[in-house]
Amino acid sequence: MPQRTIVEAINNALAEEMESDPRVMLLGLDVGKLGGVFRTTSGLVERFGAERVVDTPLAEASIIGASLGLALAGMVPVAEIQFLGFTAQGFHQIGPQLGKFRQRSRGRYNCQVTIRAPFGGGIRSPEFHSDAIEAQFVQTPGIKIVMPSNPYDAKGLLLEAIRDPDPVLFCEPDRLYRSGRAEVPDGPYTVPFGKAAVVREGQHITLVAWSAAVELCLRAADKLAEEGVSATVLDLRTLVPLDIETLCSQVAKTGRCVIVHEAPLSAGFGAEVSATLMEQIFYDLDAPVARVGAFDVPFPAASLEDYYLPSLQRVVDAVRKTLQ
Amino acid sequence: MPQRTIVEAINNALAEEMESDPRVMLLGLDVGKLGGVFRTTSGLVERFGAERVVDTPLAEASIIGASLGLALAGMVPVAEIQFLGFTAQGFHQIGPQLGKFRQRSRGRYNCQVTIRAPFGGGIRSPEFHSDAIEAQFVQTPGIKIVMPSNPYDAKGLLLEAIRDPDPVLFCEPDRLYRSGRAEVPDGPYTVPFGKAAVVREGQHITLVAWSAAVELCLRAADKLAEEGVSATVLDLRTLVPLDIETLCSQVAKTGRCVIVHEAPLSAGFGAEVSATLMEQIFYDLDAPVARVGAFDVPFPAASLEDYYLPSLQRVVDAVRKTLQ
Amino acid sequence: MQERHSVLQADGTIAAGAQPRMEEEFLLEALRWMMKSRLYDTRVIALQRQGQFGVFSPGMGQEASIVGSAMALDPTRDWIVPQYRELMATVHHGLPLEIITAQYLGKIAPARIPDGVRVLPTQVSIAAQLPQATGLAWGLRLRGEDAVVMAYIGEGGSSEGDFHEALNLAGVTKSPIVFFLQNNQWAISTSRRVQSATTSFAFRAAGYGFPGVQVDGNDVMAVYDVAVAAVERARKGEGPTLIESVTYRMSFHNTTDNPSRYEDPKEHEEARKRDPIERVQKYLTGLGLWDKKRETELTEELTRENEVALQMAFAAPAPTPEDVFANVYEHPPERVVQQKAELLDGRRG
Amino acid sequence: MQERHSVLQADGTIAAGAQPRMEEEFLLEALRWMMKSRLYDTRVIALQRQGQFGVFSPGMGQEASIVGSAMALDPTRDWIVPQYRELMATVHHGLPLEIITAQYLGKIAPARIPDGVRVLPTQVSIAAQLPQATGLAWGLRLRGEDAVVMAYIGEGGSSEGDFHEALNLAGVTKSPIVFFLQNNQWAISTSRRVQSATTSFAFRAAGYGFPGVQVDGNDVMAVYDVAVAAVERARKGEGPTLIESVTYRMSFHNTTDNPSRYEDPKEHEEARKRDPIERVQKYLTGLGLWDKKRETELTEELTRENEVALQMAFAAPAPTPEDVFANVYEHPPERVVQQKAELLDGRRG
Ligand SMILES: Cc1ncc(C[n+]2csc(CCOP(=O)(O)OP(=O)(O)O)c2C)c(N)n1
Ligand SMILES: Cc1ncc(C[n+]2csc(CCOP(=O)(O)OP(=O)(O)O)c2C)c(N)n1
Ligand SMILES: [Mg+2]
Ligand SMILES: [Mg+2]
Repeated sequence: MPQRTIVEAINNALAEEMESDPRVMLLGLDVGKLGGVFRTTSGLVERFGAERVVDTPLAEASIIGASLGLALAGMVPVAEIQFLGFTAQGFHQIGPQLGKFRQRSRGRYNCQVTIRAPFGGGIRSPEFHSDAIEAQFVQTPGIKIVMPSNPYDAKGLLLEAIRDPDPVLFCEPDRLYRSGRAEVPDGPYTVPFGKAAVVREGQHITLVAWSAAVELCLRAADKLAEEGVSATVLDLRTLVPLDIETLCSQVAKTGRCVIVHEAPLSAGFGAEVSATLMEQIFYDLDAPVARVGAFDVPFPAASLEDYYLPSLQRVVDAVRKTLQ
Repeated sequence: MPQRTIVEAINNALAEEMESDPRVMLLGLDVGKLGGVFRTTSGLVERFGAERVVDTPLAEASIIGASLGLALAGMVPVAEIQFLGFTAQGFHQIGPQLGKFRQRSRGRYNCQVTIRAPFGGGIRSPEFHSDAIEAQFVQTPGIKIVMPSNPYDAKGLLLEAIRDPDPVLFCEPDRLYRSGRAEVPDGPYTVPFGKAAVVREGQHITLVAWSAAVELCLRAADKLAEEGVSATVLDLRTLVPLDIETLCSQVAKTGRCVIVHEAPLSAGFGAEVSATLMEQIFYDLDAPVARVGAFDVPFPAASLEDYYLPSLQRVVDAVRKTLQ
Repeated sequence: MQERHSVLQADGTIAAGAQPRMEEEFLLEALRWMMKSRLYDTRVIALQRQGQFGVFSPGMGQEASIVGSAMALDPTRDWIVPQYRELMATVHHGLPLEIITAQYLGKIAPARIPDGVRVLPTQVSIAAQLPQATGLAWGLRLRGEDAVVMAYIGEGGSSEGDFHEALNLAGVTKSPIVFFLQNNQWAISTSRRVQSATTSFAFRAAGYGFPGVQVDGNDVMAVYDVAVAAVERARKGEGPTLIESVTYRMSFHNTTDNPSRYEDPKEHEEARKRDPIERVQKYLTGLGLWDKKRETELTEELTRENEVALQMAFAAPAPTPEDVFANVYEHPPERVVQQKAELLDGRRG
Repeated sequence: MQERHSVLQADGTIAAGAQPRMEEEFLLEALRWMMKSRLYDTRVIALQRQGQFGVFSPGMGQEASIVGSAMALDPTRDWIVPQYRELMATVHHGLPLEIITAQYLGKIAPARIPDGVRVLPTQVSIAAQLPQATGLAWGLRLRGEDAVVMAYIGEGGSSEGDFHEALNLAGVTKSPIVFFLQNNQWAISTSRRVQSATTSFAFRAAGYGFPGVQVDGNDVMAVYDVAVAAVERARKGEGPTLIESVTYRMSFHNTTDNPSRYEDPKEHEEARKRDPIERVQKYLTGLGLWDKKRETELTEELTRENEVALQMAFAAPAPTPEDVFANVYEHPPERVVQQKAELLDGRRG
């Protein structure tokens, strides 16, 4: 089977979907000849033309708002926001518009729109490029929030997103874009929303993560294995919908849990995971659920990101403390 | 001592502070002759003139961005966003700019800016007017988030906000604006940030809330008292900074806790409160901490808000369940 | 930008040299819609005062803008993207009056825009509809449809960033769209004078590479003229137009507003003299096509029509608790499904 | 809007009828700054290629715009609000080169803008600086200061909603501000042609009620002229000006970018012929004020100057873990204080 990086998996998903569904179009900054700043759309304008792969003006609110309108006209837009941090400029068009439009029209209209955006630290980016603000969108219901962590899921979840009649925010872990290849079949397949993946099974503790933090948890699990601690690693894959069942059953099995995310700790989605575990399986917990996140300050200069982001050390420390 | 509603307390705080500090100015939609859509700035343009009480164009990002610039020039702007839901239009100027500006300038500049915004359900408003999106701002650190629930705090916290060299988002519970009067002294006083208030003391359960939900919790406590259940009601007052100490000690005392907020449940600030309790006082909990929020759908038509918002019934039910 | 386009002057006479496109029968039709709008507003305000209607923003004074622009469209192929003050434009375009009324009454299913009616829902978030309208027009072009979008915005809303982004994108994509800016001199209490230092909002179009025109927005014949020209231009593939329709908000921002706090009564009096309905009636009277009797008859007929719609809307089923969850997701998350069950259980239990 | 203002043409001759304000000595000073900018960019790009410098956006090709605009300001009272490509404008305005360099190197304390230097930090969020700049100018007026703000934006960034809101508010408040739009034909890989259908970005000013001018942005004498006029206008209390400075990005978006993927080499070649530095050198050569020897000497001097700044920046203390928490709050929340302690403990332990 073909081996692909996340960038290649996304490119492949887009190309195949555009091939099979003429309504699918891409729009965003530099998605055309440049192929996107990370080359996820490389070669697509050459193949599908400038009417279906559109370099837009530098204006995020209009990229998102126009996508909504394009969907109403019967197109299936896949918009790229150059970095998730710049969704802030179009924030009012996401939750308050995409997320509410169906309700507002009493069900007459739906918004089959996918917004793709890379994010995350670890690549020494300038300000805003690393901001992990996924939790904010959970508070504006109506939007699904998808956080792939590997090439196979990236393709399968992206196809699911594009086909979903509901609007989807698809956040791509830029640190992992080219960090490794995995099997990604040619041709269409989907990974369903709301199904967390047990990417490693263990007995002593469950590490819960999504996006690039899954990779960190896998490294932590390796490290812990050396100390005789065996860890389950659970990849939530989607925050909305949240797979409460798998989350609870996996944490109940080990009785202990550490949640890891790149976003600042306070009110990060880790809080929701912890609160959910509290509500659902309090009596199965052998120790308090711990969270490891970035600190509650803005993402600092790139020179400081290794101190700021959750590190292998901090994850391992949190596990040790939880096991005490 | 004078009795004031929240509207009057805010108006009084603004008037006194403008009187004593000539740098303080107000800007926003309809804050001038109209006195704001809720009349919080009533009479101020007549008193301080149109250079210090400014009706701006209808453009939230520029109201907030200009406030940042005004602060750099040495003014002390208090901006009004007509409804908290419309901060979405200026979202990129709040966390990513006000919250980061000091860090960006390596400490050279600070943003002494207060953004006031009414919000909350229960007054049969059109779309967006009720949205309780406070938790979103917690994920963009650098901003303090203040949620008064009564006239005395409204004045004291507002004065603290205006004088704080850090930027503050000051959210006003519109449902309580005129719901009752309380003692609000003339003259300056401040209520410090990060100090939760125990507004009622009980033994069986602790209800945690902020803003208008405090009033709901007090009603629930009355109701519960009839059933022989005595409840502590804790008003967090500010979400950032969070008074972890009082929160934990009050919940530890009763061993049980229900958190109530108007925002949708998932990733609301209640999740942060619950996760914090999990981390800090897990072993003092006699039952899982429960949350009562709005449902995870957009705020519906005003005709449905009574079903959507946390109700007395739902709070009381959650308490009963937690006490089982 | 040429001068402010004018055909039918406030005194009911035709401006020197004007060549109106609207013929008399059509003008009678326009008058009918303008009167229907005024009568509906009057009735709804009365109902609101009796506590039977929610917050409502009347179109009073702006009927020529609202009706003249809508009449330039073909409801079978064109689209209307409203803000919130263009109710009668959407009704003219095929949205049944009882349905839009039901929306104001907080009804759910009975307020659904019917399939085939090419109207987007009322937009409360000012200017957010404009990028959406651009996308819609762009998409219609991509889909090969022969359609034009008419997008409404107030002069207040034209200060929002969305206005700029939407118009610029429409220019670049040469989308078939008309931006119809109703300058009614007020954004709630904020006077047009402090909203922008520009002398005409139509100037803005040049910054996006398409024409901008200013029109007397109380002159239905002139509004219709410029709207038809803009629609034709769009339909021919020549791209967008910005129309500034200069009018006046003759009532108030909405039923919670009291303009006496901020409006100069003289300004209001001046504006009343430019009433868009009276001038049509004067003109038609001069032509022998209008008189008191016809006015009384038509008023009665329209009042009845409106009343039927209002009664239908009132009679339509009230929302039920499960409507809280209606129309959010096609595939709702499991947690939302559970929340719905909880709400219904809680209410049963 | 008048035509594109031009004084010193690409061939080094003065345009017919031009009346430049810049005198020869001053022009030599401008040349010095332009060469300093070019040399700094060249050196930093080389360092970046060796892995010794982070992502950097050079000003190459835009030196006349950057320097000519800055020279119109008085650093003791006026303010600069940059985007990110105007490094040498801020240095001209008093920000030491070693400090802005230290910022690029991720230093913290050594990158602090010194008190008294009236420059805001580099802004990565495109156009977000513009409402801030308007507020700053407005506030300076309210404070009674005799100051003007020069705010920079790219043609790409001028599509953002913030551009519109900022300019409109500046017009309404008659703030002392100059919006200096560098149209370098590119926003990363996106050509100016698909960014807006307008033929000149300067047209946009009319929509905000103040003048817009277009200038040959590779002509330092012309840029200086229009900038001085705009600054004077602002200082006199007459309000804002929008300047579109038409130039060309001669290198690349930033050091991670490779324009060969999207740029037409012919367009690039054409642009090189309009080099802003060469034309000044030609002109001064004609006047006997410039020759190879002077060029070599000045190049060596400026290279040494730049090198000193670079070495100072490299030598400045590296950030420490506690810098993660530096400069966020004046009064940090208790939890943040604890997190800082945790981080430091964790690293000690
Ligand atoms: C983004 C946003 N900000 C503020 C408001 C509150 N608001 C509702 S209507 C209005 C004034 C609109 O004025 P204009 O655009 O001129 O339209 P008009 O009411 O005159 O038709 C305001 C400020 C809103 N609905 N949306
Ligand atoms: C709000 C926002 N969106 C996207 C980006 C990514 N980005 C950085 S520079 C740039 C292009 C800017 O073009 P222009 O404004 O013309 O300035 P130039 O680089 O040409 O000087 C883009 C899209 C950003 N930094 N901020
Ligand atoms: Mg208006
Ligand atoms: Mg550019």
